[in-house]
Amino acid sequence: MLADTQDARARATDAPTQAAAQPLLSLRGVSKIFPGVKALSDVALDLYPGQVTALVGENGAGKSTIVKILTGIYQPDGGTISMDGRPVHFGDAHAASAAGVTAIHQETVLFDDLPVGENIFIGHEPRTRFGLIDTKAMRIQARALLHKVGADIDPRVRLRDLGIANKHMVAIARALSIEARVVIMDEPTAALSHKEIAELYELVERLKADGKAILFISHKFDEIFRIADRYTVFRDGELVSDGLIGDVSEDELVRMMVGRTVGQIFPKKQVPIGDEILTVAGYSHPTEFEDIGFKLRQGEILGFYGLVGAGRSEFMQSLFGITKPSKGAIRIAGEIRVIRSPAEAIESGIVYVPEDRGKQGAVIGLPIFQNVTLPSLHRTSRRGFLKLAEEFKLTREYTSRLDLRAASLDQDIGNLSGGNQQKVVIAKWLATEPRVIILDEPTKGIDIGSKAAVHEFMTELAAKGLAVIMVSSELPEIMGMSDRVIVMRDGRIAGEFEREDITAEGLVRAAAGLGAGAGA
Amino acid sequence: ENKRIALVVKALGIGFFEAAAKGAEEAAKELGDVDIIYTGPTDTTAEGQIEVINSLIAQKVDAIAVSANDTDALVPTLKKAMDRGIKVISWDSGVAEEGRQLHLNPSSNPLIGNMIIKLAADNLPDGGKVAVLSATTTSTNQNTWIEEMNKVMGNYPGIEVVSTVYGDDKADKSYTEAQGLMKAHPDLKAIIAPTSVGIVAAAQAVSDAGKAGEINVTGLGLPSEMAGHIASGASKSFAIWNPIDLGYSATMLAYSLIDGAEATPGAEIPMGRMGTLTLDDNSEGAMADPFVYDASNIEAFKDIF
Amino acid sequence: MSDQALDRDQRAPDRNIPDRLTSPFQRIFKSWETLLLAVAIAIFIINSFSSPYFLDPWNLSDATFNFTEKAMIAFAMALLIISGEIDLSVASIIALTSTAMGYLAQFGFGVPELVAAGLLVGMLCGAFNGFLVTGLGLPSIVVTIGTMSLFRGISYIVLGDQAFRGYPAGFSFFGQGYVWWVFTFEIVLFAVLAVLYGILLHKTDFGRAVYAIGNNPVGAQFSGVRVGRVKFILFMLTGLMAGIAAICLTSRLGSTRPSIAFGWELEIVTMVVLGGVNILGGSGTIPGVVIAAFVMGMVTFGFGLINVPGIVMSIFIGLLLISVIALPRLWLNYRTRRKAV
Amino acid sequence: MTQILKSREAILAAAILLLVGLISTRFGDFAAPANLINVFNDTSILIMLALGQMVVIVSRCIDLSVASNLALTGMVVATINMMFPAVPVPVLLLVAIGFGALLGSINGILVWKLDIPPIVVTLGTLTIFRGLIFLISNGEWINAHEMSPSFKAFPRYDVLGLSLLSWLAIATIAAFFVLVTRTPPGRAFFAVGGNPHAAVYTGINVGYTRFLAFVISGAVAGLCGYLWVARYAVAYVDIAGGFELEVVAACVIGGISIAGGIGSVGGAVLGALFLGIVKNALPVVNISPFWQLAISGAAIIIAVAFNARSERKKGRIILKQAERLA
Ligand SMILES: Nc1ncnc2c1ncn2[C@@H]1O[C@H](COP(=O)(O)OP(=O)(O)OP(=O)(O)O)[C@@H](O)[C@H]1O
Ligand SMILES: Nc1ncnc2c1ncn2[C@@H]1O[C@H](COP(=O)(O)OP(=O)(O)OP(=O)(O)O)[C@@H](O)[C@H]1O
Ligand SMILES: [Mg+2]
Ligand SMILES: [Mg+2]
Repeated sequence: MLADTQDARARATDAPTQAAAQPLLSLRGVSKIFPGVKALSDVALDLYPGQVTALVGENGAGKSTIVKILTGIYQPDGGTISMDGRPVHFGDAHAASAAGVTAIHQETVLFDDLPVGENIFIGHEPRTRFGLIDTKAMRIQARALLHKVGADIDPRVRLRDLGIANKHMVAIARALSIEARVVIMDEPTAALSHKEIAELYELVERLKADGKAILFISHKFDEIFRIADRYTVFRDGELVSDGLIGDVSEDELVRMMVGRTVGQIFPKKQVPIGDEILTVAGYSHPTEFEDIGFKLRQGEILGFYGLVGAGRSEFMQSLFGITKPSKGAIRIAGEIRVIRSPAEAIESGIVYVPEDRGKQGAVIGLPIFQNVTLPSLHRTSRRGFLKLAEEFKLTREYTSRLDLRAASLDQDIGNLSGGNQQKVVIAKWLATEPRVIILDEPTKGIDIGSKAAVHEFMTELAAKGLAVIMVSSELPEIMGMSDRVIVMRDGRIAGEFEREDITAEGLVRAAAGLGAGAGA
Repeated sequence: ENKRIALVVKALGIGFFEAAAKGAEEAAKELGDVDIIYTGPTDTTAEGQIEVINSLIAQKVDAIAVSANDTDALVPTLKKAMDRGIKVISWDSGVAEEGRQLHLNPSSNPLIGNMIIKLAADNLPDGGKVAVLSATTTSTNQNTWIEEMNKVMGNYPGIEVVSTVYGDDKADKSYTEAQGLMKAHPDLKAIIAPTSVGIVAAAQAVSDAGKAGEINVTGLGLPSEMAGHIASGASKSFAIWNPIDLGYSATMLAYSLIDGAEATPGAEIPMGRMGTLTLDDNSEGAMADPFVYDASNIEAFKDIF
Repeated sequence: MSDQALDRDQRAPDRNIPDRLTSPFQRIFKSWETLLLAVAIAIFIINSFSSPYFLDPWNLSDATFNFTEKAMIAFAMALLIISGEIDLSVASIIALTSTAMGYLAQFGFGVPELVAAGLLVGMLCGAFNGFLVTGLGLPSIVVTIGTMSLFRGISYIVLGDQAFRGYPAGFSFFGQGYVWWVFTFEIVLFAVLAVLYGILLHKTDFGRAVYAIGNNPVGAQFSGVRVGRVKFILFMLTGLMAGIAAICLTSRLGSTRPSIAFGWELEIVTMVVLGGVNILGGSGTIPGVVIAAFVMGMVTFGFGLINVPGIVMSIFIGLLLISVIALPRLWLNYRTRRKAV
Repeated sequence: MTQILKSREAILAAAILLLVGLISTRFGDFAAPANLINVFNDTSILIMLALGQMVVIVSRCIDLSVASNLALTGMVVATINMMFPAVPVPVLLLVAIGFGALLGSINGILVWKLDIPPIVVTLGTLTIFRGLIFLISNGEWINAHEMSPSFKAFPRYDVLGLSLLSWLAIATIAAFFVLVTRTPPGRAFFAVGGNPHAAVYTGINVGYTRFLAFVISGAVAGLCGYLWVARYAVAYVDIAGGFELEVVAACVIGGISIAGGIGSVGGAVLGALFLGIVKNALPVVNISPFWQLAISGAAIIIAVAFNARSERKKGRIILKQAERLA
């Protein structure tokens, strides 16, 4: 693998000569060091006009870091950026956009309390003759931009009132509001549904046709092969390889990314299904969901499919005691339980791995071991008094099973990569010895290697007799891992499929409301 | 070794007390072997005064002469001071009897109570409504004077006290309160402010409302601060004793106690050029009568204090 | 390939992650408390040189009154601030509590009843704040600006321009009594409370929950921490401590006026922040607050001994507050800049 | 959404009208135009300070040093006037604004360059500024007779039935309205307070924007320092003591979110008026002075609870959509 890298570097250096066109933007020898992490070391990257370059790599490979360097948010610790062969310096986000580099960032970086129009134009508002903001022009231009990306949103609406997908469309419109030559998209499709993804692909085609250089970051291989012209692979902050997409196969790309061949991504094993452990009946909420009912047995993996915004997370959170249902009942192992808070849910043996890791999953600021023991402190302490040695022991027990990578157990969880944070969150719940574990988008934004690990782990959990609920918007994952699938649409159950009845078409039709699926 | 006498005031920076400090220095110079420590909190709180007194106790000063922000709250601390052999007197604004050896009233309380209402009444031959603007609700001396004033109200038929408000010895609050009085009682004839801060603020508020000459602001004030308002007519007259004399007397009394004088009821304690102080049953005594200032004599005093 | 990357690849999947990377000694040496302790010692030395009266046990004992009552509240306030809330009404709770005790004393109630009343009223005030914040979901900084006026306002309604005196004889012990030699009841109580709060914050489940909430309230809630309940308890504790402080202060003053303890809230918050508690929540320690209390007390007393007006001391405290936070950051900036070059 | 914002201000305006009505029942002349003009005049300084504080709070900061800044600038200006009575008032106005802005920029620099939490910075400068007054004045008061007549007359000068003080407040309101709704820095305050992280990504310099907010707040405080000292014709260490919390309270009553990102000029003005009327009216309607504090405290709590109600985040509406499509 050592040779592999050197080889890649060599190719990277003569990459320009290989290409027909001159790169519009190129990076050479760029490094970035964070306290304790070398996020990028000596990488190179070229973007060509009229071409889409896909940047792939595991979680933490440094993809978003390079985006932030290109948009002036981070300053590199070494190396050069040049446009049209001339060196440039991006001191802040403003300088980058002035030079014609614009980005749709991985996180939506917008302002909830400002109207959509201002979200698009803040920082470069149209002005009147007197130098004041021209609100009318801003509204008109915003409407035009939103139309261009295929979103029908009133620019005067406050962003807070939009759904997640529409927020993303606003972010895209914002990126386009800057007269750019380089457009960067960092996992733009992660939060979008089919329809919006299709529109995005169209948009990319149009941008290509306009001669823009596009950097496209994604963990989804199908879309990479669909829209990219070139690829660049990073691993552990280093450049591994780059070239034309036509020259590689999916397997090769994965191997370059991970440094090894990945086993099965969906290692689903059939395990004996045990007794019924959870029964939900008639669960309703005034605005979020209605009449949800199902049964769950030990050893079973129940998939919840639906389009983003179907209300799955809301329902799961009410099972977990975050929101109160207006109607409905739960039985756990036959016993009726009323769950009014997460604490009560945990007592009843239901735990929830939330979708929003940073806000809901991890307590960033606390060390790893304190995150793990937080819900099971009663196990490691005596009469309310902490016993640190016990805490470390418990943490070690559960994190080692998940192959956590960290410098030490008293490291702040915020310093871990996303995938490793997710492992800590899962370890936290396992330490409570639950009976039902709900995983909300457990592999969202997780690289392919970790994804396989999470799936393997789910299978293990089921084999140990836990009942697993897995919420996912990814069809292959749902189909690969579930014993049974419930499809939700607009807050209601739109279909239920036994393993043998699951078909991609059936699930998609149910989720989109195009007539009942086979199993419903 | 020089004797150290601490002059503790309600708050630093108030003109009245600055003048008293001058008097204390005058006494020190006259006595020759005295150092004056002029100190106090920056705002008029009892807790602030206690901190100051604690550090004076620690320094083992010879005497503490205090104008108190609170009659009662200082007592335990001052008791401790006396336990450690420090002579304690109060002046201007008193401390409860068990907290000091003697109290020096600037004047006799009944006299002042009578004076402030008389100043108002003298300008109101036909009677009318008057209001009182006091300092803080906890000011010992103001409360005593208002009490004394109420006792003699019967002597002034036709004069009606419609309200008592508190400006906390803060210029802005006093100003707002004075404004409130004028609004609440459109036919108000006089405001009595027995505090040097309040009287200035009230006079300012009356001038600003364009009611100078219509409403008479009177009470206790300093000639230097009131000169302008006498000239504008917002105040026709006011009274005060000489704060320099007061500081002087307090220092002299403290010195006498250090020298071995006994502060027992009936005792006569010398206070330099101000004569002697005769203590009553509560170990209190009065320095002198208040003096009235108006247009006829203010010019002569406004540069002195 | 860099060493780091090599390292990473060679690490076996079952490699052992150490519990900690730093030794306890390193952690203590680098801590805020150590810096603050150095400041405290420096002030102590300067004080002993600047005034001959400083190093007298009785004087030092008297000087502790400058901070003990405030520090008692600061302990609870530290927990509250670590949890991401604040209570600006504490000084007003003192006023209301003191008024309640004074009121009861008028009817001849004895010392135990007065103490019980003090604790109860303080706790009720805290509970009221807690209800407004956790029950109605209002921001605490704003709510307690409101209750700050309300509580003291009630005191004014009850007392007007009057004062309550006439506390029973034994009542003076709390603010004026000595337990042993120069050790006053207050300083002993302060020490006991410091230990109790130290244990509560650093050694119990509850303390852990406080930190978790301060770092990420939503994450804590999703981890099964009863966020509302913990915050409510913290507000009640803060009220209770204000009640205890009110007992001491009232006993020390021997009387009650509605203006009692005016302006203390900001001094207490200053003490907590000086003690290294992050005003934005999430971090801070009780030892830090204890040292900060001593620092503030010694500054006040030391300056007092050389008859510097209180307001000048407050300049010093203000500068100390900013510089103690700024200096480590300046140092860090300087170091990273040097490294980068 | 503008509806919600508007209705919040409407509610507050209605509350103010109700309050005025209520007071009028006890004190008939209160609602008379002449008196309302007076009330506005009395509240002018609070309104201006609340506007300055608004941009700071909207940027997710807080400025607790405004009252100390006001007092220090007031003392500086009064001292200049006392020593050089010939210096004309317009020059003093500029000095006041400039000096206030300078003090504000100290806060701003500490927040910007050293990244110290604003509440800590301004808690520190709150005491430092106050202490400096003591140092420059030696604790002495500057009284009316030591100020020049023109110095004192300026805020009282009558133009078209309103005092210059009131006109200055009106001008400040207008200036802030333009600043906050029509200028890029004005919008940047909202961006920085609403989501500082995102602001970085949009090329807004978060630290600088906050610095600017503190400078503006400081400049306003400085201006008010002169006005205060001239109006009450006195300058001393303790003026406007504790006023900072009143200013913050006015902002909060006006619906400015203490968490940043939300607020409006109208809200700040109405909040200040509400508080100003409560404070000014209570002495007038002859409510015992001892009740005033409790009443204004209760008013703050009620107003905040009200604001929070209208701001409370409703759950996402997923079901409605289903119904509409069905
Ligand atoms: N601000 C930061 N401070 C410290 N470390 C950081 C910071 N930002 C990123 N890192 C670290 O740098 C490395 C690269 O992170 P980056 O976000 O670029 O990864 P990525 O390739 O975008 O991953 P993903 O696919 O999960 O989005 C990671 O180890 C990450 O933990
Ligand atoms: N308006 C919004 N603003 C910000 N985030 C949103 C918004 N709407 C939804 N989200 C987030 O997007 C995610 C998906 O929405 P939601 O949970 O309502 O639907 P779901 O059916 O559970 O979808 P998912 O497939 O993501 O679980 C959630 O993390 C939610 O918090
Ligand atoms: Mg990324
Ligand atoms: Mg979801």
